[in-house]
Amino acid sequence: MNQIKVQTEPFDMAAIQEALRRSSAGIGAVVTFVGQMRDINEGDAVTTMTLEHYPGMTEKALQAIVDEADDRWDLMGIHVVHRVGPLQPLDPIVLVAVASAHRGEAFQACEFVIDYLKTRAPFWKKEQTPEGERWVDARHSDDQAESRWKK
Amino acid sequence: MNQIKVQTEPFDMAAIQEALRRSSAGIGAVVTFVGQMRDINEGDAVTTMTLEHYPGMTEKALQAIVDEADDRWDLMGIHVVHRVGPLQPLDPIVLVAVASAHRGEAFQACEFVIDYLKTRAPFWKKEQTPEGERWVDARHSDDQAESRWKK
Amino acid sequence: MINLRFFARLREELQTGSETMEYSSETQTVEAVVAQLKSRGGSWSDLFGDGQTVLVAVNQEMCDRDSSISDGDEVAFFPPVTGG
Amino acid sequence: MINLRFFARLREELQTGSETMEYSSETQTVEAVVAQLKSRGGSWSDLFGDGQTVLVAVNQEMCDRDSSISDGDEVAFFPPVTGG
Repeated sequence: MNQIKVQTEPFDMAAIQEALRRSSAGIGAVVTFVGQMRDINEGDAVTTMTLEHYPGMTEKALQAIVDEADDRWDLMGIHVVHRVGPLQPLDPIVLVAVASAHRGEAFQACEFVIDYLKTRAPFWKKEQTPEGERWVDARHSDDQAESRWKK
Repeated sequence: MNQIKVQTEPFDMAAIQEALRRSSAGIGAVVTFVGQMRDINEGDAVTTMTLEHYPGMTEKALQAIVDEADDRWDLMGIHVVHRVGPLQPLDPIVLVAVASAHRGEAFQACEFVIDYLKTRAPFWKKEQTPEGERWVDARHSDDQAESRWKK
Repeated sequence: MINLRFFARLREELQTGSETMEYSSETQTVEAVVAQLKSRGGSWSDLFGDGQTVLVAVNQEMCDRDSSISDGDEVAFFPPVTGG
Repeated sequence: MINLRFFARLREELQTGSETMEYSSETQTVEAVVAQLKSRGGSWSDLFGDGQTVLVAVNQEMCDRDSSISDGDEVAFFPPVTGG
């Protein structure tokens, strides 16, 4: 089954992957993406980051992305967890884990979900650097990554 | 740093991923593939599987694949673990974890490593089914997956 | 009545996260609401002005500028997203 | 002397995992060694016969049939791999 969570507290990557991969002995492949906070961005040191989101819409947007992945590929479970609030370098920000009978579909669906999340789910990052706070700008490369999946 | 292991005992997926992702605060993405034993193959129930390999060559072949991934993409660590010996359904067989500053490279390199492993690393699966033992046949789809990466 | 919401950089620069607006013949499309907000001057006209990328969601679904708005809708404005 | 090794289905059907073979003018390429093995008849000619896919590694690196072999080399034969 699919699972979507948006939470302030850290998540247990191992427990999520273990629950997903053990959910069926028909699963042959689990592909997991973990995005974590880097201590540098655009060349500047980043000491803390704060993630804002749009409660209610966030969950709906993630659900729509997960549903579309399920439509496009033959999958056996998708788990998405995204943190909000304050984060430190090395903190995991997001996890996308996809199970399937075969690896090709799990790889594609996992990359699809994170590519769509990056452009369609209402999260915003604000970085604290030694020079002060700043909102992170959207990346052109994320738009390109999303557009690869347009049918 | 890169790490390659071939072992009879189960591996600790969480510990491997955690060590990899914590190895640098410059890592922004970790993509992990886990292949696990299915209880069904080619329509038949499979109760046990035994993985044979070619000690010595296996490690060299995996090292060559990992080195090539490092040449092709800008990565921050690749961990590969593959089990040999007897396995049960739901047992993880192989783990490939790749860290990078950005997700695109981690996804590509992870899929590349498992695609090459599937056609170039000397492992052989033998399945025990209710009808007896049988060696698993190589899949044409694995050759196709490998050929996508030819330059 | 429609419920307006502002997030991230917009929320900060407009110094408000939400407000209500009378539902009228002037608020029946996203474009019309944006025109009203822009006419307030100051940060409002800067942030909703030409060349600014402001995304819109109506009832928590991404929408275009020509999307229509009904009485009671929640209309949210925010910058391009940067999660993940 | 060259060291031959057999894996998986080959090892089982040939009922041996390894043997040594005199290094001679008849063992200087993979193709020549295969010809010798095939000439033994029985399972040998079946497994190394036409239409069989047998992979070869010389000193633990994948090789072609026309690869040359030196005295002391390890020459391994096995079916297409199925790990992962």
